[in-house]
Amino acid sequence: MNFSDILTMRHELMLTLLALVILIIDLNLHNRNKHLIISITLGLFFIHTLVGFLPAENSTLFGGMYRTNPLLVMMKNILNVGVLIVLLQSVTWLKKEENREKISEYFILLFSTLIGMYFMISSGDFLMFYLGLELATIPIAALAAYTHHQTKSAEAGIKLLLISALSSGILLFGLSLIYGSTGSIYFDTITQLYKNTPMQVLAFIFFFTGMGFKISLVPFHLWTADVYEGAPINVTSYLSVISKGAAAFILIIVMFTVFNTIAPVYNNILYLISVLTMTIGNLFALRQKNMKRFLAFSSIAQAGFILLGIIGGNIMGMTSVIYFVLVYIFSNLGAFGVVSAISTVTGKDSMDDYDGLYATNPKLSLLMMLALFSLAGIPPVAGFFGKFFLFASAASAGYYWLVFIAVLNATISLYYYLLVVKAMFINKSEEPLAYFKSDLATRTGLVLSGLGIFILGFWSQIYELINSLSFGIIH
Amino acid sequence: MIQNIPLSYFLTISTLMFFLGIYGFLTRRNLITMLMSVELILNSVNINFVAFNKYLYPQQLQGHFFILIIIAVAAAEAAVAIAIIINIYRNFKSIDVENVDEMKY
Amino acid sequence: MLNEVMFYLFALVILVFSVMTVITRRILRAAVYLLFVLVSTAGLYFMLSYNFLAAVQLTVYAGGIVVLVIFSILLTSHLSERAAMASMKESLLSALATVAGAALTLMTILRYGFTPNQGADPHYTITDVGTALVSYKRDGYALPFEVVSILLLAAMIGAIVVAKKERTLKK
Amino acid sequence: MSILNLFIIIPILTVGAILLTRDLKHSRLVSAIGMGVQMILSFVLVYLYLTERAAGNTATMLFTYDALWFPTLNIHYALGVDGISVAMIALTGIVVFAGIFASWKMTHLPREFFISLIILASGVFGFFISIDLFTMFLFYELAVIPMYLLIGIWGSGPKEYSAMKLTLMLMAGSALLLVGLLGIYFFSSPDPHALTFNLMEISKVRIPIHMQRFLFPFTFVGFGILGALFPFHTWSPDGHASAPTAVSMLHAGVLMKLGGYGAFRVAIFLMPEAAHEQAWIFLILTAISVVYGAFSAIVQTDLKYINAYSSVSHCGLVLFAVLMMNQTAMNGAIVQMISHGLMTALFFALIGMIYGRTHTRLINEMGGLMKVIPFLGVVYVIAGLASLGLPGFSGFVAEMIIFIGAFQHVDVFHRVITIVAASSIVITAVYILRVVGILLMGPIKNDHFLHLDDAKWYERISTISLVLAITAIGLAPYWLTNMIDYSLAPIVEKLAAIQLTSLF
Amino acid sequence: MADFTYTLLIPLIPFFTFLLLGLAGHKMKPIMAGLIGTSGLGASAILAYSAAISYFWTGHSAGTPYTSIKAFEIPWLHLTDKLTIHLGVLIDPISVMMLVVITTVSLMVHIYSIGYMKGDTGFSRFFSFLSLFSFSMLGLVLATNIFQMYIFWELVGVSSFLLIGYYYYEKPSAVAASKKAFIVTRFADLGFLIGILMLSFNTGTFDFQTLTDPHGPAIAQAGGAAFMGLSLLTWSLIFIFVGGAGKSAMFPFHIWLPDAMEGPTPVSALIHAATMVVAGVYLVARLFPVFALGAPDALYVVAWIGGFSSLFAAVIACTQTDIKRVLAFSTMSQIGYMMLALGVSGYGGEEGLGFMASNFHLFTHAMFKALLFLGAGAVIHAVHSNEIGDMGNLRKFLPVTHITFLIACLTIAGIPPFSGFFSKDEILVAAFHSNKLLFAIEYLVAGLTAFYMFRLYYGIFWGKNTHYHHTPHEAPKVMTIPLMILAFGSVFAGFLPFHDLVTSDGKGFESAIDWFVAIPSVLIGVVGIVIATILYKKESAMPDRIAGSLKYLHRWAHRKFYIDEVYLFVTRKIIFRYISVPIAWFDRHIVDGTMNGIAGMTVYAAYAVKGLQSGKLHQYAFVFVSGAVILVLIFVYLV
Repeated sequence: MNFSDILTMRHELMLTLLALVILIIDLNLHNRNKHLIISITLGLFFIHTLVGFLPAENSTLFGGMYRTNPLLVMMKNILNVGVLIVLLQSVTWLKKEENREKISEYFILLFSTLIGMYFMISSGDFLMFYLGLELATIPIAALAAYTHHQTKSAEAGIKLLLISALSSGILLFGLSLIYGSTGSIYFDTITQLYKNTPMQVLAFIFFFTGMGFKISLVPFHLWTADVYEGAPINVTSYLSVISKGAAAFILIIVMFTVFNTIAPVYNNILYLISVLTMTIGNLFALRQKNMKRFLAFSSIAQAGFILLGIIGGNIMGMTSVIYFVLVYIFSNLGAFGVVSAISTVTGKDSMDDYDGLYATNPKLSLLMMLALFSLAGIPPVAGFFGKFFLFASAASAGYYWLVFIAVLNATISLYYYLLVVKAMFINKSEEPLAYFKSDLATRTGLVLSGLGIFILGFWSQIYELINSLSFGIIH
Repeated sequence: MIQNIPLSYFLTISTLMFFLGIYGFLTRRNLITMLMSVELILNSVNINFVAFNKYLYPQQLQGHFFILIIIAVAAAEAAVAIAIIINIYRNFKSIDVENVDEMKY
Repeated sequence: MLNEVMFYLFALVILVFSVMTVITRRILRAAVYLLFVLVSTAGLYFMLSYNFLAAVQLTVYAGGIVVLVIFSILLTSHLSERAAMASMKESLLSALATVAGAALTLMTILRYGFTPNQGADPHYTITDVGTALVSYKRDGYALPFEVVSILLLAAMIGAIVVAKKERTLKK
Repeated sequence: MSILNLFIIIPILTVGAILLTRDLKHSRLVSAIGMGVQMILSFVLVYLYLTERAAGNTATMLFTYDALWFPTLNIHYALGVDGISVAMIALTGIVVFAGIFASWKMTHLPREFFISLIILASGVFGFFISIDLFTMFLFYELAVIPMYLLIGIWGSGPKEYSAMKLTLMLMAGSALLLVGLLGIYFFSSPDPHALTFNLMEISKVRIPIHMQRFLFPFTFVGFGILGALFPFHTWSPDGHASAPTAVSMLHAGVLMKLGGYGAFRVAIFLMPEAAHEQAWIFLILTAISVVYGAFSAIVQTDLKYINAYSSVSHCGLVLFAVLMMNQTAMNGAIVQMISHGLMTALFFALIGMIYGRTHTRLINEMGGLMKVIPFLGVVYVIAGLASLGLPGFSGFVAEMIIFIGAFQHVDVFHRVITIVAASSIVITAVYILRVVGILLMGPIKNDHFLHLDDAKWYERISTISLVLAITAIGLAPYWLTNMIDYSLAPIVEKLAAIQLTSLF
Repeated sequence: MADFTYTLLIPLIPFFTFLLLGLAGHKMKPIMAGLIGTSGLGASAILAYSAAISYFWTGHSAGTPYTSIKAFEIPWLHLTDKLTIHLGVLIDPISVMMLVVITTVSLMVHIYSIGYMKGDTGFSRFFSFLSLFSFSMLGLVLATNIFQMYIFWELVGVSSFLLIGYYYYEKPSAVAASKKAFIVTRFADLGFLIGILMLSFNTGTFDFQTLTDPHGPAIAQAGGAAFMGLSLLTWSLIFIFVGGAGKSAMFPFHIWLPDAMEGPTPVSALIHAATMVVAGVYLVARLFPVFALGAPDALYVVAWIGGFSSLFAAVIACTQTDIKRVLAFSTMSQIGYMMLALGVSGYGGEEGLGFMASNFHLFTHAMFKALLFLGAGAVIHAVHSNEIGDMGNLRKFLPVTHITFLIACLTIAGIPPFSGFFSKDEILVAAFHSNKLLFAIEYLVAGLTAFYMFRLYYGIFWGKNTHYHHTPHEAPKVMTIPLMILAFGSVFAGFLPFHDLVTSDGKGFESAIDWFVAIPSVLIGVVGIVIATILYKKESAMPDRIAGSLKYLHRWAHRKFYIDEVYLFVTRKIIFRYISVPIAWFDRHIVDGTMNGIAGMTVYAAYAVKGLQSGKLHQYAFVFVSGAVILVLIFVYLV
């Protein structure tokens, strides 16, 4: 272990340090000046994000428990950018009187979950994987329960925590069986020994259940909507974007590097789950009136699409999933950003409140529309490219009917996305939400996500970069 | 020692315990007892790990350390869970899960 | 022989009290039954000569978590109170699911031919455990050990955030 | 840099310029200039194309431009035109230009309106100039989606419902299409590392027949939905009825052509064997479209519904001709697309103008308009006559090429179904004359109509440009059909190379 | 051989006057528009005459057969390797004859219209349409190929539509009539089109010269029964004839013609009497070698349809009271004659007598029928009514009209030496040699014709002393001069040597009047005239009594044998109510309903699964666990 190894772990180390720095500053700050933490944290995190982009090499630490390579670093960077936007979007909300005393805690909890995700991504064994998973989940439950005066918030917290405990219990049971059948918790050993026997399939299913919870796949998704609704909006956007994105990254890593020997089996499982997830997610999203719930269900449906990339089982699938998640982060953050800006300022988050929004807040409405179109996969915004590549990767493995079902579902999803567009642009309202001007941070966040939505699709280099990195992972 | 007790006994106990935990989680309506069911589940996993480690792969202590970490995590989880439960109790004046359904559909 | 008797005893205690834990209507009793289960599990660990593990099980689980649980029970429920349970229909359905699950799982696991241990069964001292815990080589657990500390810190902060009263609101 | 890039750049610039404008006056001026330039550009393209050909350039696609976009998937931003696409581009140029003038008085959110309209137009242009399936699909969807806003915001009647229905049905169509395109892509080369989206490249490869059988219906129906293929045409009447004038014009005029063009360019061209095998099913469907649309139009009372059903009938004829798969019929299909595009745009423009004056579209409430708005009346009669296939107008040329071409088929089934389809010309005459008779002639039913103004200058520009195009094709179709013929030849050669196995 | 390229100008001049009047007409003084239209047509007429003279006489060496000349041809539309549509000018005896007929009548009508339409709004529009019609009709007769003919065929139809309806567009009956005319002929044109499709498919050409070449491929391939015992060629010709029958108002497509009389009278004269309605005859004549040599069965159909129509129309004509309708049915009857003549004719030499007679009759008929209509127009102009009942005793007020009308009546009745006698006689001879039954019918028709024409004549110019609000006065010179010119034509056209000029194979033949046929026909005509004189010269109750005694026959004939009602039933009831309405309903409710149903089902499903998201944690957990168990069950044990 030497200094260069520290550089290898720079994401985890820096963020841990960052969390500690915040803790220390917070202890030394007078109550009146607590809001200073926000700008300090934002600045530091921005630096952290930039540093993350330093070139990285393939490397393994701790005897294989920690591994890193450019692709994994890229995943972390993608998450960092997303988190940066989330942080920018939460500024207004954090500055509210009621949250004043808990600002630093918000950051620390958020960062610790992010550290958990980093570790999950970089894990080389199931122990680190599990630890990362818990680290990424438990503090979020606390964050979901962040707002005291709202019963919904606490309800969201406990629902998340208990279901997560149940799911990680089942996951652990699966892990124990995996350990029992292969004698190792290290990925590199397991992948050599894993075979298609009933017991190992069972173990895999138990394991997959836990992952299904994390990405909210049907039927492990039921917590999603309630938690998204109850949690503070920025936590929701974090949950739905960063947490889910990370889980998708991890799922694909695990599927491709650990369980690739039972791909014929898990492809069938993924097929079924994917169809269920897309359809059920859409069916529920169809009639939602609360914007947060609406986005929750839509993100469930999106998770179904992600599986299409995994089911391909090739580099193309891997690339397209990562690319899709990247696009999804920007698109969903665009949508959440608008919902968050509106709900923080006006406290309204029902779709009916959005009637006639374009007349009063044209820019917000436009961004929202673009974000929704991106989620629906409409050109020329990035979502179109993301979806197209996902479908292409599934088709490359011959799953044409699955692609067909998926595209039909995308059409259904277009329906409810258009309902929001309709509310904003077409519906007339007696009392539309009054015009308001968001503060700088929110606007920066919105602009960033808007730019991402626009540029990512056309900018093929990004896709190519991911592809070149994915290439290294599988072969 | 353990020569006379086959591995399958341990596995049977742990599996039964696991599903008992799940059963408890499904039927209990008190948030704390649900949490206790989770502990049962985790405990059953631990038995699995320890049995596998001992019976099959005693050269390394992988299962052993896995359990250590699980126990630590369980503690952390329990701490946060209880904090939230207490918060819920403040809000709902009850920790009956039937009442915690303000958000639905 | 003694080992066998001990094992069956522990097994019996674990199963019986597990059942008791999930079906008793008195919450506090459930906690106590859980304690029995956990202690018996520790007994199993002892039996398998993982002494350190058994000690941790006893202190953290039995000593820490269960106590925490009991505290919170005392905080949130009256002792006389009977816990609400699922309705008959729900219980049956749950039982069906779990019994089916257990049957399937058991069948699968027990049919699987686990590779029996070929090598020697080394004896571990507490030093071996300690070395492994801070080792950063293969089969060393320094990293998880460190990360758990982050987790515990985060959990602590999380618990505080959730549980602490808000001055601002009280005003 | 190919001239074709300008077809993308100009709309983008126009949209950018509109964003800078403040009010209706400026934004419509900017749009008119932008789309005027675009129209001139499309004529220039026709001219350049013809000179290139005259100079002996025999490449299938001219003015090609190829930029590698996504190297891994071998996706290119690939442009190129042949005689067929050049013709379609010219059509689009005219219709869009006319559409801008038809919406000269758009007072509600004018900037947004023109921007959406131009996005729609650029999608259509992009579709026609692309030779890469991915780019093509991208533009295809780009063209469809602004419809929602255009109908939803600026429409009339049950506009939300219609807009939603139209968008969803078309998107469902593109769902089918996507499956087809992906399938084509993955079988575009025997070498898995040389897959391509390039139309020309794929056309050289023989996609395995079992895949063709599977993919052809997806692709064909996918495009067919946009081409109003029975029974997937029901978005059309509602959508058109609710859409504002310019949108109906563009939609029926050019957007629906994407369906026909794609069905032929992608589905049949790339999967000829399956096309031959399955043509009979779709021939029956399209023949139904043709006759059924016409019969439905007879009893409608709303002008837009009449025209929408007439579009179903006419567009059915396009797909019908495409499926005949011989040079003449396909040529007719393309001429019919252009012809119908112009005619129906003209119709919708007129309907919009009439509606703007009378505030009703129900023919029974109108009458004798010829007396009060003679200009519009005369143009309506011209449009009607063109639509019912009067010589001297484009419709006649197109229909005749189709019928004669289709009738050249060797087997009886094709000839019989041609006669069935041809019978629509009588039914067309019935509904057109019915409308003309009720709407324009006879006594004036409402005193309010006595004070109507005849067409304004911008309305005249809009309609006259379309009438000119219709008559130009009608009087001198030779250059157009020759241009198309030249480009059809390789396609038809490919189709002819296949062993004919017919069911009848 | 003379160069006939200039004949291209004959249709083009009217086309340009049409464009000029159509685009700028409303800005001109009406008289200006009239003059432009008329002088344009005058120029065409001069060209046509010079073409005729040079074709038939000056440029033709006597004794050689007349050949057809392609004076001009450009490709218009390339279709297949074999089929290309050309536009061109074909000069041969029948086209030249038609040129003369059309330009003459059209010029007369133009001149006449300047007076007739004076003061009417839309004067210039009227003239532009007249020009359009002249252009189309000239294009039709000059067509070098069947497709060009079809093109102009359609244009002729639409000009007729415009002139009937568009001119009097505020009059609902006119609008309805125009619609009817267009749709009925369009329906027949579908037959024409199908015929063209079949013909071109079989022969691989549109070109008339190739098609009609007796030794050419088309006729050579004729044989072989294809369907219902008839050859493909026969079928295609029958279909083509359907088109001709539509345009020429043959039974059962005749229903539009009487209604078309709603149009202005000059239009009726030009289009619905002299030119357009004979297009069907011209079509059959044009393809005559194919009919005669390739498909005699088709010709048989032509003969019978013609024969039946002539009788049918004559009977109806006897009962009509609207003067224009009487004339319309008379037209139908006369065209039936022409068709019949074609139908009974053979090919070449004396055999082709019917062909010659048909064209001859076409020629003379154009003169006298135009004259009749224009005369009727003058009458209507004077009394502002179409009904015989409103007229009577007009001979004093309208002397010129009276005389010319009488000449026309005598001509049509076939009284020598008027031209009608000659042409009709040839037809009867041809029929006599071919089919006695048809011949008998035509005899009867000849009598009926004389009868109803004189019924009309007496009804207008004699009969009761009607009291008029304004004293009727003779039409202005501009109207009467055309009458006189046409009367001149009617009288002397019979002396043209048609048998030398217009024959089926271009070779002249000797033809003399067959007195054995002619005398009885003249007699029967005289009988008809006498009966009419008795009944109608003075006002009397006799006609009503006779009508009463013929109760049903009269009523049926008066109601035109209810053919209109049959059509109405088919269109209104069957097509509209039992086809279109159900289809529209089906579309809205079944097809669209299915689409909406799918959407509705989705939404329904969305509400149906709502309960899954109960908000209850333990239920979520239950689904979670069951999901896992089911996955295990499926993928471990079932798959």
